[in-house]
Amino acid sequence: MMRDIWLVPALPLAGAVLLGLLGGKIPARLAAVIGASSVGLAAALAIRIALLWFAAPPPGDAFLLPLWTWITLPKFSAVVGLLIDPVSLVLILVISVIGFFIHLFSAEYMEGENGYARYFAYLNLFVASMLLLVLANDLLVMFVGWEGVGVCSYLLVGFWFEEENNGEAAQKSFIVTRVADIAMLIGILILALRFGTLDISTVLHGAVSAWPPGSFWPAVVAGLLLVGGLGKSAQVPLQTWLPDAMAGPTPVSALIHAATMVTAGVYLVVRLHVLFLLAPAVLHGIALGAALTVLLAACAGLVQSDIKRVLAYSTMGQIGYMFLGLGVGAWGAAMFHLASHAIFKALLFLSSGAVSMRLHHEQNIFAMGGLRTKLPLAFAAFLVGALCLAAVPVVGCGFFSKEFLLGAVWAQNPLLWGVGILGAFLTGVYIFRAVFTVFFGASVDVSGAYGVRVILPLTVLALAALGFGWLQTPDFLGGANIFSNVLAPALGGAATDASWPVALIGMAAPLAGIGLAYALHQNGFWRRQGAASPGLFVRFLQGGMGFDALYRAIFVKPFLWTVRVLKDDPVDQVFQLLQRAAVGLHKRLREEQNGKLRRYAGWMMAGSLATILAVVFS
Amino acid sequence: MSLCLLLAIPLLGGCLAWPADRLHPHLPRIISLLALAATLAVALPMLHGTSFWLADFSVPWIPAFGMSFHLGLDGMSWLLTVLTIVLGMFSIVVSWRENVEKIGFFHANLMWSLAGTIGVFLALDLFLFFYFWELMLVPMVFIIAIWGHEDRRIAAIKFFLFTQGSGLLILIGILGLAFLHQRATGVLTFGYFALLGHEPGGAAGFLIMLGLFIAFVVKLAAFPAHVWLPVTHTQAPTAGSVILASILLKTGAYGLLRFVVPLFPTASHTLAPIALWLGVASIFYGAVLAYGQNDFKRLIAYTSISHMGFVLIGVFVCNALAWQGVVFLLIAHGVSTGALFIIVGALQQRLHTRELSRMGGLWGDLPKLSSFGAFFVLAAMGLPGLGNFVGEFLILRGAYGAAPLITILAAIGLVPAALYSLIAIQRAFHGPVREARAIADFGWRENAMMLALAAAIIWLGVYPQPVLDVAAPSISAMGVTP
Amino acid sequence: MIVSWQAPASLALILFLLGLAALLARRNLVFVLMSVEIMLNAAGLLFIAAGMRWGTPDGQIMFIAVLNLAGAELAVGLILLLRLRGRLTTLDGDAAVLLRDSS
Amino acid sequence: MIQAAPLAVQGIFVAVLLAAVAIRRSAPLAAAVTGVGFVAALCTIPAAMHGAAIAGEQFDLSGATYGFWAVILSVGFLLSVMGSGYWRGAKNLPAEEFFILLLVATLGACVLAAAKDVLFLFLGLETMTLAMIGMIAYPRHRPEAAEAGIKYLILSAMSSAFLLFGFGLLELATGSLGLADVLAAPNTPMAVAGLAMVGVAAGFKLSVVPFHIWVPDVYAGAPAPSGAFLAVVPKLAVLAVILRATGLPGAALAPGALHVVSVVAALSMLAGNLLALQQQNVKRILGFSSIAHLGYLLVAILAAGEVGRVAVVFYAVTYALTMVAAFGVLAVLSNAGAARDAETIADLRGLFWSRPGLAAVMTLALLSLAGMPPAIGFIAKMYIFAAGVHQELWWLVGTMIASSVIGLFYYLSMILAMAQRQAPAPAAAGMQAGGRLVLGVVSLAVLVLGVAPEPLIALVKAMLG
Repeated sequence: MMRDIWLVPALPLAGAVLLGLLGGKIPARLAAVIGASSVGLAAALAIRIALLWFAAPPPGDAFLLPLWTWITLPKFSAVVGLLIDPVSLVLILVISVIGFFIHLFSAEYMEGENGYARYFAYLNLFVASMLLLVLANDLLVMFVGWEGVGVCSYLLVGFWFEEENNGEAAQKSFIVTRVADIAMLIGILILALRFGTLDISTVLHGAVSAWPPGSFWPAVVAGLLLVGGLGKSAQVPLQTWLPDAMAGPTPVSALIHAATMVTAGVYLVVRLHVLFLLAPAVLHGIALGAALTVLLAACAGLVQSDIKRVLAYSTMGQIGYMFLGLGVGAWGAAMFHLASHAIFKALLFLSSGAVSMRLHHEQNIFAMGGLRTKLPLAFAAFLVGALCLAAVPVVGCGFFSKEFLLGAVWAQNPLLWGVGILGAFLTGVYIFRAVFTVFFGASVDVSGAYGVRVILPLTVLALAALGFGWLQTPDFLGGANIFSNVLAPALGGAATDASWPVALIGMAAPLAGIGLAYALHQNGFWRRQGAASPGLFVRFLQGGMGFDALYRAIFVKPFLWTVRVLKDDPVDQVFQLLQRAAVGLHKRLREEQNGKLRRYAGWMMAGSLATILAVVFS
Repeated sequence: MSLCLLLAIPLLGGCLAWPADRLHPHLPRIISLLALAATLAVALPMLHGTSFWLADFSVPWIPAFGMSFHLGLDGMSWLLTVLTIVLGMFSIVVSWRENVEKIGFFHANLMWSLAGTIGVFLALDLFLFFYFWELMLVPMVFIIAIWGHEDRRIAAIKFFLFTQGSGLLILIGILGLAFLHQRATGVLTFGYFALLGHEPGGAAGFLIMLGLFIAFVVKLAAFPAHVWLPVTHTQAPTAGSVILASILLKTGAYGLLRFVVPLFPTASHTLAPIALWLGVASIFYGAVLAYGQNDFKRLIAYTSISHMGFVLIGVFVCNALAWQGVVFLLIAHGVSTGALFIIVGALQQRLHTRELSRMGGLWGDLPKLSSFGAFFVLAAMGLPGLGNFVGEFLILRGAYGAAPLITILAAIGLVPAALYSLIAIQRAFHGPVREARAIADFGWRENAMMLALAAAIIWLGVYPQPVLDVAAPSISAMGVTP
Repeated sequence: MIVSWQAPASLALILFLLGLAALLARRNLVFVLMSVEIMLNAAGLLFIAAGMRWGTPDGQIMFIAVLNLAGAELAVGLILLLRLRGRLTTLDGDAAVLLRDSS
Repeated sequence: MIQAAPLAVQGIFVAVLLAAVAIRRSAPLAAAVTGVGFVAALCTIPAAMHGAAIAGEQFDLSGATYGFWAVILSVGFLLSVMGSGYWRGAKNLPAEEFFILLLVATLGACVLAAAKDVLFLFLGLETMTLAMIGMIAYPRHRPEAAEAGIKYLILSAMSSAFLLFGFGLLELATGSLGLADVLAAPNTPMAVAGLAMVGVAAGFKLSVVPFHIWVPDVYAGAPAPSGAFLAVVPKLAVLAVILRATGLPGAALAPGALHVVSVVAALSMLAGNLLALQQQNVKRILGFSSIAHLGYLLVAILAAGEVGRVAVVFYAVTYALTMVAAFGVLAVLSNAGAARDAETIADLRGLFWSRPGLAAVMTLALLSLAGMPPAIGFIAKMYIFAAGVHQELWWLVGTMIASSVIGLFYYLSMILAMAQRQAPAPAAAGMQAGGRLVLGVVSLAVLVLGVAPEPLIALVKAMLG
């Protein structure tokens, strides 16, 4: 049964190929069926494999299915294989199950769009690539999935290609991650050179035995690989693409830019945590960067008016939390937050999509209002998601995972914990700013009703968001350790719990944030903020703190300048000079061919004399 | 003997195709296609040889100079020969519906050019190699000059001058090599094996190597010897562009691999740093200029320059991994760039323009064409899982040990690759529709071609081992460190 | 009178140079022909001088041959001149420039 | 005297032709007699070669001479066939005398090629030249022809004067008129000056820089068959003499003179190709091209040695074949009765579409001139490069590369003009079976020898013994 694991990525891939080839020839409904069912089947299979796993874990708590030899050369080899261990198991569950519900949602959300089949083809391809990424046994295979998800993200962000802006956003997302990927590629190259293979377990064993902790090479390699992860996960300083990527359809944002792809960086670090442990400096860097990201995302989230941008910054921030966990070595906590974030952020995006579906794709929160009664389902779903995101105690999974995570951070570094708490407070403020603005106050008109393909995903995800957290609870809530026990074989034991005053502060911060948001909603501050033209500082925050402008100045403009200067191929011009010289000589020489006999005789005579003299006097 | 067939069938096919258009306009196409199919049928089974040289054929040719008509086939030349034949077939099919004047002569030239190229890949006598080297150009010049686009005259002349002028350096080089060898051993020969291992030392050896290097780099179209390439590729008819980009460029790399490094190990080692930096310069220069182009074909032409920078690096780090990567990249690039030229050719046929500023939003009108276009652009960009990535990765992996800085720069060169790839997709297929058009998408013929090429590039990307296995013996025989 | 070979040789050289100079100076094609004849005859004279020096008849034989040539060349030249004059109504060598690349 | 039979046969046929023309004026008959004469002379060559070697004073009857005779006579034959077609176009221009002139000029060239003595060298040269002037100026309805004739007459007379004066000086210095004695002259200023003046005359006949200035005008004014003769035969004959002279023992040139010749070679290569660069008149282009080609030949001459000598002959044969083909195409396209030949690039435009066969021949000829496979010119150029590289004449080889690249431009321009897709001008001439036959034979030779040159190489080697 474990051997059927190859079907998990293969099914969505087959769906993508099928949809790609048949494309326009099949009815839209069939395209949706193919798209959703292929992922659904993969999800079912993943669940079955997981159940079998829990019933009887294979020896060594890992199962490797080698598929075929990719490259075998004297000094380098790579085998394509799929590796199931607790980490990848959790991730394939997250990807395929959430993926399935998002497909389902998409089927209704995208109805009537041009390129319906193309959409599902991309989405299936994305799921396949993402599954390959997490199942890969070899870094090079992982890199295939890694770039594959990047391309799918590019294609899906630019799905509505006729808008110039979408194309630019899509390009930006791809280029920025590509820059990061190149760093990762160089890291991979170093590993390949050092170990002759990129098989993950071989590399990790080799690294441990070859490199003492804190030495130079692991730091370089881990740093380079980390850059790749930071790019994919939209962490400072490579975060700029994520808000723009919201140009894609909302279910895409839910799947790619919230639940799965953007967490690939976290997965990478977790997968290679043995290597990262050899590079404590890099881990410190991760933690520091993560803290920055958390703060930046929270501040930027406060001033966004586009609901998807609010969510985008919240994603950035939540992944920042995960990296914060990674920075302190709390792999399990990061994974738990990853899974719980996938659920509630998908829920948030889907419910925001459900809202804008009924508002002609309006995304500005200040153009909404009072939807609490008009769209109760969307409201309920969004509210659950927001509670989870804000980590309101006990209500949703976000609380449990953030609690778990911050507890681990506290144990390592109280200062970072403080940043995390500050972030949690701000998160509460900005997400409930959105909740109050969208769902309360004066109401706007809506039309239509939801079909089952919207209702079901929202309901299921909301229930999951409420229930998932109980897999891992703090001591004062039962101390369940189900999740960390699952991961324990791969990542070591559960982290210690934080003491109760710490937990208390952690619980209080989001509530304070929500309270502030409510107060500002009550006195109309949010609405005024939306109506007023933003000041300099607000614009600075809205634009993601000037990173875009900075990059434009130091990368984009010089590049475009170079392009402009070189456009006409200066080397070509040099060769044209030669050509001109030849033509000039030609013209000069033919001047002498003037047909006059005397001139010719003179030439001959001069030539003769010169020759004779030269011969005689040489 | 079958080696001679590999040359004779396309040559004769060309001769037959020439007058055949008097009988029926499609006849030259059919004859050419059949001839290439026959050549392929001869070539394919040759892989199952027992020895390292799959086949060998030698008769004296010009005994006065010790030149012989010596053909030989090893794994590397087999791969490139098959690539030539297969892409030759594509280039015939691609113009199937086009209204080509003098269609017989067109196909004759196409076939002769292919025959010359196959000869280049098979020749094991240096002068014979040079003979084919020059021979393959002449029909190509005709193809560009007669059936090219608006600036075909300039393009043909530039192509002719650059490749011929540099070709003379090869002539001087091999003559010098042979005479030096004669002086040392008393035997005048142009045989590859006789000259192998007799590198002339000192300045003479270096200069001879330099001559060959320059000629091959011109053909490879690496910076700064690339200037003939953009205009030539742009102006050639689609079939010509396909052959030029997919096959003819490869002869330059082949020359470097087969002749320059093995014959002059010491001298090429001396030159290697310069060659590597030229490779890096090519990667960036090609990429930056590609980004700035408005002519779609020209853009692709510049991407070729960028990719050939990788090839140059791979060749001159001189180790088996990189060389595997080079051979692999040659094949993958042949397929992906060939496909791109077919696509742009199809676009030009439909839109009567190659200007990107007049495209945009084509995905709506031409979903199939556009998706194939995006696919192959991404393949050319080096998307992992597709053929080009394997080649580039192996080159980088091979190069890293020898020249880390160069490798890192080359890897960074993949970023501008993404830039020009995406801008091409954006300007051609995405974006707002700028001009109203009523045009047909790919038909079944074009779809079939594209699917075949796409399948090939995916196969190369996910299961490259058979190709690597075929090339391995040749590469290990060339005396590079494993 | 015994004349040394140097004298006719010098005369030949002077004649040759004179012929050359005339060739350059004259525009009329008849005179041009004449100056060529002078040059040829100068060469003939030189052969005679050489014959004188070595006491062989070779020089004189050559002279006769040169004379023949000069005559033949003159004949052909004059015919062509006549035709040219009929066509171009000029004997100016600088005016007969139907064939040229530049003005 | 079987050894000199080819000369005798030619002489006899001159007489026969004169008689035939006197009896019945008929151009086809004259052409036929001429052609038969050439064939007869050619046929005697094998017999002549097998005659016992004689050590004559006047003629060098060696294998090399026979080889050059064979080439010269073959060219004469081809031109007689070509001429018979060409002159048919001129209705009121009797063509009989052209053939007489052709026969006489060829005879002169053969004498020159064999001469070992100043007197015969001179006689052969002037016989050839005078007859050639007649051939150049032959179409009397064309003033350009007369102008070309007069230019050639005066300038060649001037070069003759240099030649004679040079030989006079040499005789004065050595007291001999034998070529061997003259060339072995002591290194006195007088002798050196004499040698230099002889060199000037040779340079004129070979039309190398700086004695090239007459070439374009004369080539352009001459009718196509005469142009072919002018471009090929005198050069072959002079090359034969040079080859003999450089092969003589003790005839090694002083280093200074060698440098002068090197400079001449380099300048010829460069100037010839540069002058042709944007030229529109095909005859002029061929003229300029011949300048460059003679420059290449000088490289081979300078290289000397066995490779160099074979290269000279091989290249000369190649050059002859190719030039005959190129001028032959112009001849076939032209009408002798018209005011001018088809000689501009514009006349060639679209030839691929209107007369593909002719275009193919012209293309082959141009490829050969450019040194491209599969034409014989490729092998020939390789031979010269081989000679140059072998003797390590690096600067000359470099110049040759540079000038070859310039040359490629205009050869290709002509080919491209022929390939242009536009309504071609209606071809001027009608059927010229003779010309086509010649073109067929020549282009076949150019192609076959380009692919399999070994027979010719072996033959040349045997001739040079």
